[in-house]
Amino acid sequence: MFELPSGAEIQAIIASLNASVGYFLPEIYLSVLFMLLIVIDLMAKGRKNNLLSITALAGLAGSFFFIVPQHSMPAGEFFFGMYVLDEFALFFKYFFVVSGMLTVIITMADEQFDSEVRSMGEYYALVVAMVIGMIMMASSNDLLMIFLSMELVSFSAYILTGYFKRNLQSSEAALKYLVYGAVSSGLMVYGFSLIYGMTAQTNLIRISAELAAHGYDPLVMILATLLIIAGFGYKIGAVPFHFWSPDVYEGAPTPITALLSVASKAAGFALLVRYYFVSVPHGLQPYEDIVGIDWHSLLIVIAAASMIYGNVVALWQKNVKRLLAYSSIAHAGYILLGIIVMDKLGTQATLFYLLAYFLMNFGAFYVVILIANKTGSENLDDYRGLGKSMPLAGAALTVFLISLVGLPPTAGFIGKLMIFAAMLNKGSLYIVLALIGILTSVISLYYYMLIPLNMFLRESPQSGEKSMELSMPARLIMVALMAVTIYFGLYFAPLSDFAKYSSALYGMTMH
Amino acid sequence: MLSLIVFLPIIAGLIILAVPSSQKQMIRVVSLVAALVQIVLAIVIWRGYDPSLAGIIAAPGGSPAGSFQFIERVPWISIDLGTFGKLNIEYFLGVDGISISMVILTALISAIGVLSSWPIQKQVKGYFILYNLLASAMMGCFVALDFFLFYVFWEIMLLPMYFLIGMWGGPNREYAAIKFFLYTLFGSVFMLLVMIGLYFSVIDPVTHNHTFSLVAMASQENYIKDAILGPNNVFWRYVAFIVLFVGFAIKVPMFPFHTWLPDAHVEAPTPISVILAGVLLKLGTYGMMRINFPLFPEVFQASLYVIGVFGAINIIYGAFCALAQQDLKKMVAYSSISHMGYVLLGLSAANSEGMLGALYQMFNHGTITAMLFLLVGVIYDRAHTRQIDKFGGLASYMPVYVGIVTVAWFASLGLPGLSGFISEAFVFVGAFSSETTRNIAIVSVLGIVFGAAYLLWSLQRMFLGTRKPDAAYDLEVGSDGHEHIHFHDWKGKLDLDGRELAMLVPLAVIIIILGIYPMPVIGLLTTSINKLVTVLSPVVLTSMN
Amino acid sequence: MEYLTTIGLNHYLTISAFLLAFGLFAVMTRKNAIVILMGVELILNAANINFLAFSKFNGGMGGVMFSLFVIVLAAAEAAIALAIVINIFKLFRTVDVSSIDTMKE
Amino acid sequence: MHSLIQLSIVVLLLPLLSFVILIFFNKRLPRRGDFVGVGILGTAFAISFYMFWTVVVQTYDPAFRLAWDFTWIDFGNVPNVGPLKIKMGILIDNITVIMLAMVTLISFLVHLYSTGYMAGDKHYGRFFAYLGIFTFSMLGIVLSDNLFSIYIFWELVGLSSYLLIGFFFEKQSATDAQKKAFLTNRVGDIGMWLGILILYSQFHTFSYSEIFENLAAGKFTMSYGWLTAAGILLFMGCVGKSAQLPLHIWLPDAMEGPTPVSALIHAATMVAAGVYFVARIFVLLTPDALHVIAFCGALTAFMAATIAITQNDIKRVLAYSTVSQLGYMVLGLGVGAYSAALFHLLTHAFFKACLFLGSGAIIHAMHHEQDMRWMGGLRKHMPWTFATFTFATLALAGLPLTSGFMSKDAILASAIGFAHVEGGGIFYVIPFLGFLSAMMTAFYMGRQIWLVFFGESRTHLKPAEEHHGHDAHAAHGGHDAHGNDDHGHGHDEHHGVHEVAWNMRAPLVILASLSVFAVFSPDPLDGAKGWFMHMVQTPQTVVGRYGAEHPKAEAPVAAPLMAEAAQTGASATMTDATAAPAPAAAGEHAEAAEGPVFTDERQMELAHGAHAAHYTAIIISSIMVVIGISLALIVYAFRFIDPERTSVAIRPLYLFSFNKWYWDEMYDATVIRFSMMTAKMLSWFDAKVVDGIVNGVAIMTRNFAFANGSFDKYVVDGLVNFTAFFVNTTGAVLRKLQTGKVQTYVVLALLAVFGYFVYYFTRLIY
Repeated sequence: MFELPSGAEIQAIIASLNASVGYFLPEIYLSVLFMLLIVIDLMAKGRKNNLLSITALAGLAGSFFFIVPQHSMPAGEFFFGMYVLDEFALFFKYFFVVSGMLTVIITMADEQFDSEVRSMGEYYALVVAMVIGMIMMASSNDLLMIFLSMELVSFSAYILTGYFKRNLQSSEAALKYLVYGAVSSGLMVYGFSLIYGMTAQTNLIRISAELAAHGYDPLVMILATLLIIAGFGYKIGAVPFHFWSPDVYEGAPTPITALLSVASKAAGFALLVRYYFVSVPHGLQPYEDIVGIDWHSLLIVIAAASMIYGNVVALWQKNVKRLLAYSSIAHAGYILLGIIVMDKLGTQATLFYLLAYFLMNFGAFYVVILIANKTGSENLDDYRGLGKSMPLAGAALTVFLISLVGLPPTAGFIGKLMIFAAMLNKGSLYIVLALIGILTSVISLYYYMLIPLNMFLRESPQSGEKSMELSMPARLIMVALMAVTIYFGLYFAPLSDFAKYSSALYGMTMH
Repeated sequence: MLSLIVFLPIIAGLIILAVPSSQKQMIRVVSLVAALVQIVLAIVIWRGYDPSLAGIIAAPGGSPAGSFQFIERVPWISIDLGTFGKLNIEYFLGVDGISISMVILTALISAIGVLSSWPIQKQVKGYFILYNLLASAMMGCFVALDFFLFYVFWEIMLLPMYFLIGMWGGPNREYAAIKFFLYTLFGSVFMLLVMIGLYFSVIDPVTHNHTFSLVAMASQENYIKDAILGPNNVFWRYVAFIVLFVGFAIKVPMFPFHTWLPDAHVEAPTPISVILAGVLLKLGTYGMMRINFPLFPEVFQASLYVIGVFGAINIIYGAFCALAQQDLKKMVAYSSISHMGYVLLGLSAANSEGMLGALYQMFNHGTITAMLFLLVGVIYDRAHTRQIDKFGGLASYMPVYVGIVTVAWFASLGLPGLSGFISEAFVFVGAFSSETTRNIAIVSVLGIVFGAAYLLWSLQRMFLGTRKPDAAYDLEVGSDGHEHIHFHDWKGKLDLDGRELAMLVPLAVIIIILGIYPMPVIGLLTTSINKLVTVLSPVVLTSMN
Repeated sequence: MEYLTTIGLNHYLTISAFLLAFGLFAVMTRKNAIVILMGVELILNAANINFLAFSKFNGGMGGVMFSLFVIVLAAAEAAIALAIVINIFKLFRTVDVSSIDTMKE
Repeated sequence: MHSLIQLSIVVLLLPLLSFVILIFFNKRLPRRGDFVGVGILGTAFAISFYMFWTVVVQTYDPAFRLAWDFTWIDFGNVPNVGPLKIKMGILIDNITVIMLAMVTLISFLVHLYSTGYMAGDKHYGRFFAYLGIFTFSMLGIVLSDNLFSIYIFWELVGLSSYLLIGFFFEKQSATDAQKKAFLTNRVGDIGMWLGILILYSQFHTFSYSEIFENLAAGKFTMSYGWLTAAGILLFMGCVGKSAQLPLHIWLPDAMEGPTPVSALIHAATMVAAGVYFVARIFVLLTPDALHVIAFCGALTAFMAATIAITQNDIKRVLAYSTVSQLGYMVLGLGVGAYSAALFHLLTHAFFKACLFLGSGAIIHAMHHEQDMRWMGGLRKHMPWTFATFTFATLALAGLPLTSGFMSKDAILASAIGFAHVEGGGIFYVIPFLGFLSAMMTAFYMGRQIWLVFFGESRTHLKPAEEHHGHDAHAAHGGHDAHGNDDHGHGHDEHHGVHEVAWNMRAPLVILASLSVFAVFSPDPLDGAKGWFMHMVQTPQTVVGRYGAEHPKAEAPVAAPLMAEAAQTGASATMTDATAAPAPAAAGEHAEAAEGPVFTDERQMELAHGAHAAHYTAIIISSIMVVIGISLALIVYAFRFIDPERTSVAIRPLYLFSFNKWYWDEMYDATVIRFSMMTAKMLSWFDAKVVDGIVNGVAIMTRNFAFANGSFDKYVVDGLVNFTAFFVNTTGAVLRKLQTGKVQTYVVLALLAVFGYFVYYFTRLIY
């Protein structure tokens, strides 16, 4: 039933492939890096030296060499519409590479690895793989590509989560992550299949065209959409698809927790934005959605639920990592607000918020790791009196938390500011949603401040005046992150210009 | 100039950061020097200030230059937001009659605070860094003319305050600190929404861009008619007004949002109480005068009576609560609730006398209450208790202290010849002259009596009479046949020592001078106040819309 | 009797729907981790059937390609899953997922 | 600036100077610097006496008036009002000058006296400082030309009175008394302040003259009721200061202060300030307001007199007699006897100060024995004191040939006339009470004289515990040893009782001699012939046109004339009187021409009424006084009636009077208890309810199952509304979803998906 392609066609295919490769260099480079790391690991077997980590770091940094030139390339799709290159995708390429690098850095700082695992083995390779996967998520323009990249990320994440093989929590986290992830990706694929069935297309842009042109069965559309949302929601960890995240975040090695809570979340958002904006036909206004399925109100519900649930439940947490996990659920809600608005400003705000979130969350996790190195605990009660013994860490953590709350003069504040600005720009349409955001952020203040409260206001039970001095590089990184967070809180023009520049999606014109 | 006075403390803070934490004296001295320089700058500004310029709104032609003074205006952040113009945030400082007195007050109180922080021994370095941060933020709030900038300063104040109360406070400090933090934050987060809403509703007459400039926002013709907070959007304008008002009222603090204040005061160390009562509370009413009222004049006119009623409640209610307190500091805290009620009442009068009284009351309350808290601190340092009935007869043994106490106490109960009286008097004059608030004024006058009641009563119980049997100090007959008292584990001078005098005497002098001849301060305010009243008057509004 | 003799799209879809239901059922009710993973496989295969059926009836190779990739990934997933489950068994001495809940609330 | 103004400023500031010097340096000066106080006050008196001479003796002009003011606060150009300036200034007219001389003189004498009386006190220097600030503020009241500054000095007087009453601050009773005095006065001040506010809100000025002009020009836009209210409210200030009903309770307690203070503040000057103030605002009092004032005065006079009869403490008797006399003055103003009231103020100042200083001398000599029951027979030991005291008593009682006779009689005469004019009926109560109290005054003063000076010493009768109950040795600043020593001597025949030294004797003599009729008027029977009544004449009312009952006054003809009157400091001049047509005056009395002629009909009638009643009043009052004195003699000298048995016979009445009509008890039971209860209630309310509600129902959450201690303590109390409770619950419930079982997670997610599906499905169908 399928007739074979003629020679000319094959020629054409090969030609276009050749053309496309030029757009794909960073990914290729990173794949090479991935293999290189494995090779190095095989050669330097078992030995614990910084060779791997340094290579990973340098390698990731090297990818900029391939990413930067892509700015000059025209936005467009290639590999037969599988893959796009646009400012939006570029933004996330930077984002993920840098988060990969930060992950490597804080991994180097984490002493838990020394005790838990014998060799770093394929750890860094997997981190790189995850980075690749996330980059592809951000740039994929086809259901198939989405599925592949998502799975690539997930698989590496499963392994990384369970990387502490002898650690109960780590393994348990891996299992939960695996089961939950597998199911939801399965559902998503099923949803894809339905979409494919209705449109006979897998390319987002053409799907959108199809849906707009010919009708479709609303019922099937609903089902498909919900299943797809389930898949995306699991990635961004939004209520009600968040359940895996607290356990996974708590169990996973802290650097991986950071990576998951920032990068893979961001990848999920990238995916969501692209799919939601590109594949779903829209009128000028977001609320003029196609009949039958109402992404808009769906996302509103999810956002509101995430903000409330995340913040409210976080009030109860005694484990700092778990607390940050819940806060990340809440932040998913805040970021969604920006997507819901669905105009240039909204997207810009979303991207900006992601950047701010990136800074403060990595910072927070980094300090948590440093503290855990000294105290060997992530429990809130063990933070008592730390302000005296490690004032710098205390100050840094406080800044990051303040930024998470969204108070000036920090990047987090600007993020909230822009999100709310985007909403109020639509008039009184989103005021209620904005109010929820505001109120929940007041609630969040309480549990975030619990940490400084324990560090500074309370005396440690064992009144050992031993000051836990941190290594110089650790201090430098911490101070750098803190400084950046505050700097972008006071002068955020560059960030937001970058965000604005990046808020251009191929195949969709935003208003 | 203004930048200097704002950021001087932060600079000091940075210097302190470099000083090793063992050099306590060094750290204190640095802060003190910074504070003194700040005072000098404040005096320079005061001398250089031209009272004939009105402020409040821009000069004809839309530029603030002809109306505000010491203006510093540089674009801070300017981002192209595509479809709807640019996001313009300016670094925009300036003073007019409303802020000038507050600037002076802030400089003064900060310096006093540094002096009274001298005895603090615990984590001196951290303390003074936070303290200087706080001082900068306060000063910034008073001179910022860009809403965004104002908001940033406003929020920056919270954190140092939280730690200063929480780390150097009394036994129940955690509770007080978090309570303060949550209350004030709750007040301010909604301000954020209003701020954004205003941004989209206001056009700068000069640049024709949206703007955060409070000056532009203060004149109604700059509003886009149909914008979310434009004149046609009445409902949301009311909502915004209420939101802002609550935000500021929490800071004032206005009944029923006042309950954080007594806790905060009781737990906070003396200098922080001084700052809190002396400056922070003023920010609430200042915000009302600078932002809340001029931006929504018609709503303000509509809600005069309500504001007045709340003012009256504050006055009477605060006085009664103070009457019942056993803890001296708590009594003083409630007294400042009562006194801030006068400010609200004066504002609700919406005429020059009332507004001027209110503004002048803000200044006087700053000096007087600072003095009260310092005096409470003095006795607390010695006796380690503030229970009123643990004293008695101190007048015989600490004459200087009690002498100053008498000045402060009578200033607080509004004795003529001391500054507090004039402001309260004009608040009443204004409130009574306005038809709307006349009845409220008549009721609030009772506050005068009860104010006198709790103050005199505490005066009698603590300082007059003779030593109570269970007093916090021992009585002994010295070699010279005279009686002496001594407090347990108090090594210092029994009566006021030099440092304490250095804090108290200047305040007392100011209070007396301004009580006899208020023009030095009032002269700065009148033009602006009259302007403000004009801006708020319904006549002008009708002419505008 | 016509619809019985010629097998139409709906037949495929019905089967895939059943598979999906079974898969979800297995995932939700079974205690054994392995069985749960088999449930996941069922879900994926349900999707596969859809793809193939649709691609058969709407023409175009997209569906076929998709199903191929899904199969591959399913295999990889299974491999990783087994590794993790084995590790779990080492630590917990059980593969009963409902008893693996050290982290909660 | 006129030289007199400059002088008056000097006089005003001199006592302040003395205060400043003494409060800071008294420890460093020899004799604790008492000579500073005395010297400065002497100078002040000299200057003010010079002023008195130039004004009263040389320019003998009733219309004399000097004014000077400066801008105190400049409001700039106020919207809806125009340029607004708050002025402070000095107003000098005859009353001012007379008051000035009187105040400085008495103050000087009291300073002098105190050098003896307070000798050896721990805070000797501070005492003179306080006297200084008091004199300063009193002079301020006298000199100020506007309501605002008079209010300021009003409060300052209150302050200095507070300080002086509580001078012996170790004594609980003293501190109670000072607090009571201040608070009671504050109550009165509230009224005064509201009155000021009413006037200000109308005219945007505080100055007397401007207010009067505006009133006369009919610019008062509020209702007549408000105008009357303004008058009465202003009068409340006087009620507080001059201890009228119902705020008189503080004055007797104020006797806790040192006796010279009682003489200066609580007899001669400060308490008279109330009367002075009412006189200042006399012209804006509507007839209704005047009626209230008149009745208030009459009742006060009567009540105080009845109380004074039964008191045993020598100073308390005098205190109540002061209240009673102040009642007379207020009554006088009420009935329109403006000049008579002020006249009585002046005369009373002298003889009452004399009496107090005398009593002080006695107390001093008796080693701080104040109870008359244990005195007696002192005339032999202290002849000077006896003589002066007796003469002052006669003046107080109002016997002919004394100054008191003339002034009191003038008031009573006007009271009768007033009753006539108002058409009798209830208004006759006023003169009736007046005469009654005149009789009682004579009685209790006679009683006092007799108990103190005549008969034999009764010191030994004093029960021991009474002894200490009454001892005031704390007056010596807690020199216990010394005090007990004194009382040790108490029993044998007046050991150590001796005439006081010259510096305490001289004031007595001077004051007593100032109570002789000749000082004020050549005719012992008619004060109106004297210089005072000539210099101080009833001013023209400016409120005649307001209210319905005086249509004539609203005639346009009257307006300019009244404006004229108002401009000349609201005091009609002789020229006016002669020039103006006086239709009513022409017929009845030839003397009518002497008194001012009023454009306001009512004032006219009152003037004539008073004139008509002149001799009636003289006769009745003399009879009353005679009855009173003879009664006293019968009871205490010849003992025809035994006071003890009488008091038992009429016990209820006796107790009623002895316990001061139970005023204090009443206030304690009502006002004070109410306030304290409210305070306690509200603070409870604040801590529990307001905090509770605002912080989100802390109680409920506290019992909440999952809440751990810190949580509800911080969040629940912290979050600024009900969300705390909501948050708490939801948080606790929601987190239960996180079971830790991965399958539950899957199920929940699927349920959510299914829920969405159902929702949209239904939306799709309907």
